[in-house]
Formats: sequence, structure tokens, C-alpha cells
Amino acid sequence: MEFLEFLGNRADDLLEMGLAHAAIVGAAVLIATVIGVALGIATYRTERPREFVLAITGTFLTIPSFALFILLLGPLGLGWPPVLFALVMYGLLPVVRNTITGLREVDPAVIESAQGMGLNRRQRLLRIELPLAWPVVITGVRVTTLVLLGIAAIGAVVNGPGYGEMIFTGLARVGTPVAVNMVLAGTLGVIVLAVLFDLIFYTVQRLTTSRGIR
Amino acid sequence: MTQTPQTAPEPEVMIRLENLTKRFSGTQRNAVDGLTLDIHAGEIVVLVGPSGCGKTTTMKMINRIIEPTSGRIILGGEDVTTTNADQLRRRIGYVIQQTGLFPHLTIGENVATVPKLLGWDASRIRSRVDELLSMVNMDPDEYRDRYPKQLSGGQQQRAGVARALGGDPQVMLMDEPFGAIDPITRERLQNEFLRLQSEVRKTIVFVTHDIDEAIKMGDRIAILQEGSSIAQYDTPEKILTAPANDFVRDFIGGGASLKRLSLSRVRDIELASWPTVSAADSVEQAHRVLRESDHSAVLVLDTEGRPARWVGADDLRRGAGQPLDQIGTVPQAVVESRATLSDALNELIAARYAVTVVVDQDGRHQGVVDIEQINEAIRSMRHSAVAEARTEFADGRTTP
Amino acid sequence: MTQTPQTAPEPEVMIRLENLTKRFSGTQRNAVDGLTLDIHAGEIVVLVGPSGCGKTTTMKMINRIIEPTSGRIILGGEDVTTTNADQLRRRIGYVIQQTGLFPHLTIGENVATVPKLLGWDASRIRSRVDELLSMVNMDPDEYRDRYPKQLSGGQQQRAGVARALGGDPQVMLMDEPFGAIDPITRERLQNEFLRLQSEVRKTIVFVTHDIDEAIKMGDRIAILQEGSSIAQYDTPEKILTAPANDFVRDFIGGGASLKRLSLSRVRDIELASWPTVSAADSVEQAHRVLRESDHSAVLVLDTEGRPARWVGADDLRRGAGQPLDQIGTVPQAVVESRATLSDALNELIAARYAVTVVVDQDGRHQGVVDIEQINEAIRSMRHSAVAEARTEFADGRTTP
Amino acid sequence: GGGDGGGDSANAGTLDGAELTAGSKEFTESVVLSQITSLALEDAGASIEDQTGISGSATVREALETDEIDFYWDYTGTGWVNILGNTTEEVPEDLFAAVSEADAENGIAWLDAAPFENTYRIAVKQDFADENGLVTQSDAAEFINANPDQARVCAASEFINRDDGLPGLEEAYGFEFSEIVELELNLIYTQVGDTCEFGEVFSTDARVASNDMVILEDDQEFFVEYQGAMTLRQETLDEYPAIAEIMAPISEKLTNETMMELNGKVDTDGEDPRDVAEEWLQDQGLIGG
Amino acid sequence: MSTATSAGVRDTDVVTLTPPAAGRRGWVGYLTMPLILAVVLVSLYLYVNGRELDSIEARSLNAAALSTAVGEHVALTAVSTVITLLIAVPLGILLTRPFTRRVRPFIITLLTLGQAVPTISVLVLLAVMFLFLGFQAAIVGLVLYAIIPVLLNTMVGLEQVDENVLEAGRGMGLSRFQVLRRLELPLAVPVILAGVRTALVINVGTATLATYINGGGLGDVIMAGLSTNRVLVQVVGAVLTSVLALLIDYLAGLAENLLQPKGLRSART
Ligand SMILES: Nc1ncnc2c1ncn2[C@@H]1O[C@H](COP(=O)(O)OP(=O)(O)OP(=O)(O)O)[C@@H](O)[C@H]1O
Ligand SMILES: Nc1ncnc2c1ncn2[C@@H]1O[C@H](COP(=O)(O)OP(=O)(O)OP(=O)(O)O)[C@@H](O)[C@H]1O
Ligand SMILES: [Mg+2]
Ligand SMILES: [Mg+2]
Repeated sequence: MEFLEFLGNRADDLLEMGLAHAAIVGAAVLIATVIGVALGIATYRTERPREFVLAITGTFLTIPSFALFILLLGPLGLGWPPVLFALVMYGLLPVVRNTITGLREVDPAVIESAQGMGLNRRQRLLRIELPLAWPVVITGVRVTTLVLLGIAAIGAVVNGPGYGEMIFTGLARVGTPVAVNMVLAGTLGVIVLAVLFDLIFYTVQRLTTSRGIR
Repeated sequence: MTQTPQTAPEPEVMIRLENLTKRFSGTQRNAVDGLTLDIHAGEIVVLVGPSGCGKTTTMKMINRIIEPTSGRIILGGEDVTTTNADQLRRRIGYVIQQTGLFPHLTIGENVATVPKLLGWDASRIRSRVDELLSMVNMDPDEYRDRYPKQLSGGQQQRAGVARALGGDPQVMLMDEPFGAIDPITRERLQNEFLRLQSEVRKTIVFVTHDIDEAIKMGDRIAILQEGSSIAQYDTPEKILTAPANDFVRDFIGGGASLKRLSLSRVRDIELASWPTVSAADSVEQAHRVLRESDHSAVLVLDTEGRPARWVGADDLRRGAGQPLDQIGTVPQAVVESRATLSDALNELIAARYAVTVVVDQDGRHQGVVDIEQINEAIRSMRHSAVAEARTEFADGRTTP
Repeated sequence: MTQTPQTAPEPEVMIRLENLTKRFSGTQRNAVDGLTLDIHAGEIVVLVGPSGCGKTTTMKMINRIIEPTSGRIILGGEDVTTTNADQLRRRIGYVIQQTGLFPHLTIGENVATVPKLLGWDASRIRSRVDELLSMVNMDPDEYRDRYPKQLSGGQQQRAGVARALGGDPQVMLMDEPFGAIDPITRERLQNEFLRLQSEVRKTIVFVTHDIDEAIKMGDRIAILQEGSSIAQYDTPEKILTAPANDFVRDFIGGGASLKRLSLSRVRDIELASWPTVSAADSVEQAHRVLRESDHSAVLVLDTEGRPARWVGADDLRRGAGQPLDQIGTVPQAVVESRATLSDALNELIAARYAVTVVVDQDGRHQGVVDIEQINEAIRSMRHSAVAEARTEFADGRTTP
Repeated sequence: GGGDGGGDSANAGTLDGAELTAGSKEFTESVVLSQITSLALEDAGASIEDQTGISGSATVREALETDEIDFYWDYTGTGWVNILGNTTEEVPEDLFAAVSEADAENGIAWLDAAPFENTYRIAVKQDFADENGLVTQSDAAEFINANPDQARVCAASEFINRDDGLPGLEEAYGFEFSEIVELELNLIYTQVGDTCEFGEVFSTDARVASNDMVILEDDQEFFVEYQGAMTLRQETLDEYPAIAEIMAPISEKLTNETMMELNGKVDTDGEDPRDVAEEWLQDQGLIGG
Repeated sequence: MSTATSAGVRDTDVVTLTPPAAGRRGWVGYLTMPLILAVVLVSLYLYVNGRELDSIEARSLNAAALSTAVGEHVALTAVSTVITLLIAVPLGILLTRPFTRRVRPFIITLLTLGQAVPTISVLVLLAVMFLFLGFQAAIVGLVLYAIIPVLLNTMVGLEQVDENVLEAGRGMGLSRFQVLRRLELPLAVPVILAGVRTALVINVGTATLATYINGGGLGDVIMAGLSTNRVLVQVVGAVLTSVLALLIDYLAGLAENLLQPKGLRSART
């Protein structure tokens, strides 16, 4: 009851935070996808670069977000820029890894026939390999989105946008009556976003995966 | 001893393989071992050989999907062993052994791949796709929008052939393109191909395991042994009539003579004559003709000169009083003069009097083929093939 | 009119398809449309038909990889339309059209799949694998540890056949098992199969596009039309000599008579006689024999009765004074009596005097085959087939 | 410039045109202090952007140094240890002087410290204290030595690692907690009495009272008293020297009691920090109504 | 011209069906990563050793404290990963079976939520609402977080397997379970492992948050550095975390090489 009241009181705030949260995660996912897919494409055929890229993007994911935000504060300041940057860094690994895996799984006979038809590297990639790897790639993007929705909340430490503020303010007030409400509200907000994002992804995945390989 | 005597100018060499070798890592033997082969422009060269002898590997080296371990590939005079592979491949159509259709694209899109690459406009692509699908005997409206997995094996294979033809490439590599197709469709495709080939002379390298297909399609046949070493590289006629060695003889298998017959046409041999009478003639006339010949029946021709009846002495006796074209039996074994000797023989062996009647396009009687003609034809082919082989050998020429 | 007159007891029905129908979602037509077919135990039934007519779909319904839309499948008297599919499949070997080798397993492991399932011990499995690989003409030591992608197309197909044989199933479904294999290996495999089949009579459903293969392998052939409707289901002999309709005629294609010949053996027909002399005989003796016959040459037999020479009048004149087995020409066209008529014809048409000499196992002269014999054989086959068909029709029986 | 009616708003207009950014740490006290400052400066004509609620001392400090924010309130102890990198094995007599002097080299000015002192304390549940007669830290030490099974402490990382925190405390009083439960600072308040008997708290934190806890008296005066002071870049101060003047009277009024009260309004009553700050400033007549 | 040529050559180098060592790295290849990590650790050690540490730094940067932290971290990662696998892989398998088609979207959405909830919230809520703390609580948070990458990749991996192969398998009478175990799973290994490796790395990173609720691990070290502004301590904590992540990922890579059927190793490796 009390919680519902709280939600009612802060509805406007929550909506606003939700939009901000969605916006920054959306942007980060977009950028991470572009960069990640590009990195995957650039490296999936050669072992050394591939391992290198995976190691680096993997390392990103292990940098504690606090430390990273402090590191980024100097060059990028407070607010959304450091958060966006950090989210992109964190979001790369799933995209890169799944892009690489997806591309490497494509049936050689199909690639061979594409080669045989004179499709050049780029055309093979864009018309054959990527579409065939697409289910795996987009799964990576989906994972990234979910990971980032969570991490974005931590962006609150540098006053980033989104539900993090709610969660962290709540955290700072643990032991007071509003604390749980705040954390819960923020968390629920993220969850709602997650459901929405996932719905979108489900649709996108269905629409963008050829019926021929479903 | 390699002085080249004055011979007819050879057609331009389109594909020259020089000492081409491929060893797959982890294997002891070369899959292709020093293959040297000239393929002339505008010809269909059929590669046949035991399974695993390196045919596919050779094909893939020609368009550089597999890089040779050593050796050179010269395409239209240009060494393409190190040039841009994509450029090269776009000039070469390739029908892959496993069909390799793009599973995420519809059949229409698969077939449209190369035309799209070439930047054709949408309506031209569409009509080209429909044309190609029809050509391979698939109703465009039914199959255009299906995905590969929704096709039967033979349909997939045909779609693969249609796709390879999309860009109208000058050179085609076809790796068992008709292997999974039923005989009727296959024959239709073969004929279509030959018809196309007679119009626009592409250079085609064709792999098949069907010797009959090889004989039918090939301007030349290369019979390969383990490691793609050439057992014989020659015209189908020569291979059938003068196999270079036991391997070749074994490979073409039983019935070489019978096969050889399918390469010659009735019009190419001298026909035997058979006593004929006109339908308007009297029974007595027929009697007389029959008696003067050493045959047991006369052939009755209608007013246009078309075979109408076989009439034997018995028939004449029994059918006395009736017009000649009402008695006797209707000739079943009739072929046009462009039929092959094989067709003629097929009729002959089941025909009354063991003879096949030959007619021209308008159905007019030309003569007959009996076993003597066939026998003579085969024997003269043999002789000339052997004689030729001897000359070549004496000239010190190697097989082309 | 369906009273069944007393006929010989039919062999047990192993697979009965009752009104089997399959429509794929999203298509307008039934891929298989009400197919009813009995397959007798111990027989090889070959399905042939145009590409896309539903052969693969039918096979897959038999082992329930595709569930029928309607209809029943009865295996050995038991309705298996709804029983446990895995149990069912383990009793049925299946050679898939696209080979479908497991890419992550070596060839040896692929072939060992079913024996492993059956819980055989390691050494038995190993020897079975080697045996099967050798049977399909692949050296176990070379190929056992390769992965599918390291094989040529035909090798993959053979590995697929070996794999399907692994568990020695009583029923086999083979979907174009030899399509990508060269003629020599293919013939070897066919023979091996037929030999095996004569020992352990499996029930085999076999799809092929090669009519000759169908004729050779099939106890019965089912010629299917679009939607798997049966155009004719009969023995190869009947199909060749009495095709049920134009579709069948078209389908078996040109050369039906020639093909028919490959089903009869020389020993089954009455041979013609030819004048012979013994090598020990004098030239004069030969002269006399020749004069008394209406042939232009005599056949000289050696002391064992084996054909040694053809000797014509010219030869006798020119070679006067020499022993008979030193003059004339060596007979080339010689076949054993178990050869097919097709073999005999093949020799005959290229042979001097247009005649094939027939010998027994020990090479002793039996007689000759000339075109008359062939002609007669074909014509009598035709007659009896037509007569039989008429009787059946009159009996009101449908094709079995 | 006249002002907006605030009679005693002597500062009205002195900061006209100043554009400043307020920062703070994430906990209530820091935010409240920052809001008080913002309101005061706004009252003097400045326009303030709000960047309060940054997590972590280091983050806020970094934000100040990189011009992301222009001021925030810090504590002398934090300055000494965290910013200046000293340990508290020996703390100078006048900590504020030492810190402000040293930090001047970094270009950061510390305005005169407020009288409230926020520092580490150990707290226990009221019941627990009553039951075991715990009033002072010495009582606790005795109790702990006697009952190692009831000697768990909840503490945050900073406290655990600082000499003026846990290690020093144990040494000074001669005891050792049986188990250290390392928690996020804020989680401690709810865990005391459950996961642990003792908890690290801040002396001015209102949650001590609201969670039925009592602070143990630091009878040996081990804990260093941390004074709160506003920090800003020297250049900002040079540009707007009025800031110091505006803040001086406000600082003076920020006593321990005041801070407890203000914190309590936010934490316990759930009021908005800015509202709390504004109410207090107006009540005190420190800004124009 | 020369660019075109070189592009062509590079292209085909890669395309050749038989790379000299497809998937079979030499020993040198296998040792590269451990060597790099060792070099990093040694340099870090030398650097730290060369510095005069104050009492705060010394408290965190000593062998005992660090090895405890690393040990706890490994335990957190290992346990959470094992539990994740135990949940996600079977679930992924279940959710690709035809009979779960109906419930599939719901379950996935449900688990998606677990992934999206910020781990920090999970930990706080567990601590505050259920007074659930420590190692076990941390495991709950980590597992919730790592399930999705593994689950989704398991599902996609299974769905990607060539239908012909499955048909051949079923045609030979392999039961559903055998088809799964002998064909589908091995053939899906690369994609599943991609998910597992992602999850591992995420787990190693996220496990640092366990410090908030007494979960221990390298988060303690990082937090100690962070809260006292000792950069050196932070760096040591962070580097150890990364090294651990890379090491674990490397081991997972070795496992992948072992598990991934040789016949599959992409020809274009
Ligand atoms: N999954 C599917 N969806 C829709 N149509 C299908 C599907 N699979 C097969 N078909 C269609 O069903 C028909 C029968 O296919 P089937 O594979 O049984 O033919 P087939 O006789 O084996 O042909 P082939 O000789 O070419 O292998 C074909 O027209 C094919 O296009
Ligand atoms: N990737 C590979 N690794 C190792 N050996 C290979 C590889 N690919 C092919 N081979 C071997 O090379 C030889 C030639 O193969 P190729 O595919 O060229 O044969 P083919 O003549 O096309 O046979 P088929 O008629 O069966 O298709 C075969 O013995 C085959 O086993
Ligand atoms: Mg091949
Ligand atoms: Mg089929």
C-alpha cells in the first residue's frame, strides 16, 4: 500500500527517469552494436586480432564501474557523457563475442557458393554471412541491452540519467522508511524497461531473421 | 620430338591449368597432382573420374576458392593465380556440388544474386529470374518465394543451376549439376543447355558421374585418375572408340559400342534400301517386287511417300483384293534421319524384320537401317579412330 | 469386380502405406497425395519419379521424420503411425538424400553411431566400421579418422551409406544413395548390395534417378507422378516391356528395348548355331563346311572346344598350308552365357560378321547370338508382357 | 541591486551573474549542506546548477578539481587522509589549519569549518546496550573481550581500512571484534542487531536514533573529530570573494544538533533536502523569505 | 592495382580451406595469454614493491589479504558460474523443445528481468528486505545476472544446428535425448560457450559488488582503495580482477577447444 502511494507520488519523476534511462541505454546499445559488430567483422577470421579484441572488450567489463566513472570524470565530466561512454565500453563484449561466433558458424558450403558467384568480401559479409549469423548477433545485442540497463543505474554515481538516482538515493537512506520504496521503485522501473526492450528485440529479431533460417 | 607439324589452328585456349597441385594439410597425398590441361574457348569440357580423384578440388582451384599449393591458372591468356579473386569469380559461374543455396534468401533472391551484383534494374532482374526458373523447369510463381529448405533435393539443385546462370558468365564451372534430377527433367536441362551453348558459346567445365551425360554434353572429356592425373583427354567419339588404356575402358564401362552409337546420327550413314511399293500399286505389283527381292516383306508407301504398311507374302495372300494400305501391319520402328544410331538400333532390335525405317522431316521414306549398317558404322568409326591415334602417336603429339 | 482369383501366395507385406498424404503448411498442393503402396518383405522397391514428386517426403513419412497429414503406415503388420518413433527408426536404416553426416564426428564415429547405440563392445564396433568402410570402397585406415568436411562429395555419400548399414537393420530407406558416385564405384556398390541382399534379404526402399540403376537394383519399381501418385508399380521387366502409359514410357526414356536387354541373359535364349571346325581339321574340311553353310566364315575351335579363330573363305585361300588356328582373326566378340543380352548386343554390333560368340564358364563354344536372336527375344518378351497385362486387366486386378 | 524583499539579506546581489555548480556526496548530510549553500548563494544572486548526490568522496573531489562542480562540503578528516594521502597515526593539533593549508597547494580553498563535527562512532541497539550495560567504548571493549561470540561489527570499507577507524580503535581500547562484516555504509543501520552486534555509524546521522541505536561514548577520545567545511577552488573564491562572507554566518549555526535535526527531517520524515534546507535558512533568517 | 592485388591475396589467404593449423594452435599460441598475464602481474608486483606503502595501503596490499580476496573472488565466480550453467543450459534446452513453445516467451521475459535488475539493487533489496547477506546473497545476485547470456546463447546455438544432420540422426533411431546429447549439444557448443564466456567475464566483474554485502572478493580491495582514495590499492584490485577475468576466459577458451568437436573447427580459422 505504502509503496503504491509512493509510486503515485513520484509517478512523474519515475516516468522522466525512465525515459532518460531508456534513452541512454538505447544510445549506448546502438553505439556498442555498431562498434562491436564492426570489431567482430574486422577480426573474426584471424586468430590473433580476434583474441586480442575479445580480451580487451572482456577487460572492459571487469573494470569496476566506480573506478571507471572516476576515471572518466576528468575527460567527460558529470552527467550522461561518462555514463554513455562507460556503457558503450561495457556493452561491447557480448556483441563482439556473438558476432564473431555467429560469423564463424556460417556453413562453408554457402560461403563457397557465394565466393563462387564473385561476391566480394563486403558483399559476402553483408548479404550472406551477416544475415546468416544474425540470430546469434542479435542475441548478443539483446544480452548487451540487458546488461547495460543494469549498469546504467550505477551511472548515478556521476549523476548520470535514469533510475540509478532513485536506487542510490534509496541506498543512501537505508534504515529510513523511504529507502526500500526508492530502491524498489527504481528497480521496478528498470524491470519495466527491460520488458519493453526485450519486447522490441523479440519483434526486431523476428522481423529481421529470414524465414528461411528459422 | 615435340616439333609441331602444321595443323589446323587450334581454338583459343580459355583456361590453361599448368602443373596445378593441391595438397590438403594433414594428408599424405596430393589431392590434385600436377594437372596440366587446356580448355578451349566455347567448349564444354567434362571431367569424369573416380570419386575423390580431385575433380571438385580442380574446379575450386580454377576460381580460386581453394588456393593451389603450386602451379598456375591462366584464364583468357592472363595469369590469374594471383589477381583479385572476386573479380575473377564474377566472370565465372559456379554450380557447387552441394548446391549451397543461401538458406536465408528465397529462391528468387538466390537466383537474383548476381544480376543484383551487376546492378540490373528491378524489372529486368525479375524477368531474368522468371526466365531462369522456367528454364530449369520450375514454375516461377510457385517457387520464387520459397526458401531453399522448402524444396526437394532436385529442386534445390536446379535452383543452384539457375543461380549460376544469372549473370550470364562466359565461363561456367558446374560440379555435378544434374546429379539429383530425374531423367526427364535432366534431359530437358541438358538439351536446353546444349541449345544455349550453340547460341552463345560459353566455356564450360562440367563434372558428372553419368557417362552418358558426359558423352552427350562434352565437346571433350577428360577422364581423370587419382590425383587428377589425366587418363585420356579427348572427344567423346575417340574415347568411346579408342580408349587410351584399360582404366578408360573400365571407366566407360560395358556398352561402349552402344554408347558410341548415340553420337552418330542416322543421316550420317549410308542407308540400306528396301523394296517398296506405292499404296496405289496392285497386289500383283507387290508380289512381283517381293519376289524379285530377297526380303520377306515390302514396304508400302502412301501417296506422299510415307511408310504406310509392311506387307509380307502372307499378307498379300490373305488380303487379296484389298488395297495395299489396308493389309499387313503398320510400321512401328520408324525414326527420322536426325535420330541417333542408338535410337535406330533400339527400334531395330524389337522390330519386325529387324529393320528400322528411316524417314525425313516430312515423314517420307528414306531407306532403312538394319544391323549391317550399324555394324559397318561402328567398325568404320573404330578404324578411323585407331588410324588417327596412330598418326598422332607418330607425330609425337601428346593428347591435346 | 474385385474378386481375387486363386493366385500364388504373395510374400508377406513388410511396409504398407495406406492413403498416405502430406501437405506442407503454406503450400497449395499435397506433396504426397493419398499414396497406397505395399512393399513385400525381402524386396528392393525402387521409387523413381520426377524431381519434387514426393519421394523423399514419402521416405521420411515411413520412418516418421515427417508426420503424415493423414493415412497410415503399417510396418510388419503393426500400425506404426502412432507408436514410438525412435523405436521404429532404430529398426530402419536411413540414407538421407543430403548425406547428413555428423560434422563433429569422424567418419569412423559416424559409421559407429548405431552399433554404439546398440551397445556393442569396442572391438566389435571397430571391426564393423572397418568392414563397412571397406565395403563402400573406402580405405578404413585413410578415412576412419577424417572429418566429413575433409571428404569429397562422393566419399561423403559413401560414408552415409556405410553409416546406415551399421546396425544391420532389416528395413532400409535409401534416398539417392549412389547419386554422387562414379560409375565404377557405383557398380561395385550395387553389386555388393545385391550380393548382400541375396544373403540376408532386407526390405529396401530405394530412390534413384538413374533408370538403369532402378532396373538393376529393383525387384519392383514404382514410377511416381506428381504427388506420389503411382503411374506404374511393377517388376522392371514389365515396366520396360509393357509400360502402363505414356508417362512411364517417357520416363524410362529412349532405349527401353536396349535397357530391357540388360535384364535377360544369354543363357535364357536359344542360341543360333554357326558352322565350326576344329583347329585340328584340315583346310579342306573347313572349306567344305563353309561351302555347305550360308555363312561367310567358320569358327575354329581349339582342342578344348574354345573359339580360337574366325576363318573366312579369303583366309583359307591366303593361309593355305598353315594350321587353321594360325590364320584368320581372333574372335573379339565373345561373351559368357551369363552375360546379358545387352552385353551380347554391344559386342555384336561391332563384331565382324555381326555376331557374338557365346562360351560357357570354361570358355567352350556354346553357340552365337546374332541380331535375329535378339530380335526374337525382345519380341517374345513384349508379347508375353502384353498378354499378361491383358489377363490381369481381365481379372480385374489392379497393379499389385 | 535591491533584493527580493529579504530585509536582512545583506548579501543580495553580491553574486549577480555568478554561475556555479553545486556538488555533494551521496549521503543526506552532504546533500543538505550543499542545498543550504546553494540556497544561500542563490539568495545572493548566483544561479546554481545542481549536481548533488555524487557517490564517493573521491568522485566528488575529482569533480571539483576538474571544474565539473564548483563547491561541496567535505570533512577535515577525509581531507587529511583521503585527499592529502596521510594516515592518522599522528593527527596534527589543528587539523583544519593543516588540511586547509596543505590543500591550498592543490588550489582548493576550505572555508572556515562549521562547529558540527561528524565522525566515526560505534553504535549498538538500545536493547543490547541496556541489557549489557554498555555506555562507553570501554564498556564495549570489556564486553567484547568477555563475549567473543557477541562481538561482530558491521563496518564499511573506509572505516575498516583507516588507522583512525577500526584498526586504531581496537588497539586503543585493547579488544578485537570477533568478526568484521564489511558492508555498504548505508546497509549497516539495518544490520546492527542482526548480522552484527556493533555497527560503525556517523555521529550526526539521524538514522542512529531512528533505528533504535545508541552511540557508545568515545571515553578515551580515540576518534578524530571531523569538522565539516565548504570546499571550493581558490580561483572561484578569488572571483567571488563574497562567497566566504555569505557562508560564514551560516556555517556558524551548523551545530551537531542542527545537523542531526536536519538529517532527521530528510531521512526519517522523508522530506526533500532542499525543502529542509530552505525551511531552516528561513527560520534562521539567513535568507530572504 | 597493387592494392587490389594485395586485398585479393589477403582475402584468399583467409579463405583457403586448409589453413596450416586450423584450430590447432602451437604451444606458443597457447602460452601467449598466460605469459602476458604473468608479465602484468610481475610488473605490478615490482611496482608495488618499489613503493613505500602507508599503513592504509599496507593493510590491503599484503599477500594474505590479497590471496584471501582472490580466493573469495574465484569462489564467487566459480560457484555462481556453475549454478548459472546448471540452471541456464538445461533451461535453454527445455525452452528449445517443441512442447515448451507456449511458455517460452514468458519464461524468457521472466529471466530477462533478472538480468536487467541492477545487481546492486538486488543486493540491497536482499539485504534490506530479507536481511540476506554475504556469500550466498552475492551468489543469488550474480546468478540472476549471468543466466541470460547463457540461456539465450544456448537456445540460439541449439536452433542453429543443421536440420539435415538432426534428420539423419533421428532417421538412425537416436532418441530425442540422444539426438540432443550427441548431435545438438556438441554442434551448439561454440555458441553456448560464447554465452558462457561472456557470463564468466560478467561474473568476475560483477563479483566486485559483493563487497557491499560482506561477500568478500577483490571488491574489498577495490573498495578499500576507493573509499580511502588510495589509487594504488584500486589499481591493484582492478588489475587483479581483470587478470582473473582474462585468465578464466582463457581457461574457458581452452575448454572450448577441447569441447568443440574438431570436425567443426571453422575451416576459416
Ligand atoms: N518443408 C517444405 N515446405 C513446403 N514444401 C515442401 C517442403 N519440403 C518439400 N516440399 C515440396 O514437396 C514436394 C515433394 O518434395 P520431396 O522432397 O518429397 O520430392 P522428391 O520426390 O524427393 O524430389 P527430388 O527427386 O528432387 O529429391 C516438392 O514439390 C517440394 O517443393
Ligand atoms: N579439406 C580437405 N582435407 C583433406 N582432404 C580433402 C579435403 N577436401 C578433399 N579432400 C580429399 O581430396 C581428394 C579430392 O577431393 P575432391 O573433392 O576434389 O574429389 P572429387 O573428384 O570431387 O570427388 P567426388 O566425385 O566424390 O565429388 C579426396 O580424396 C578427398 O578425400
Ligand atoms: Mg566432387
Ligand atoms: Mg528427394
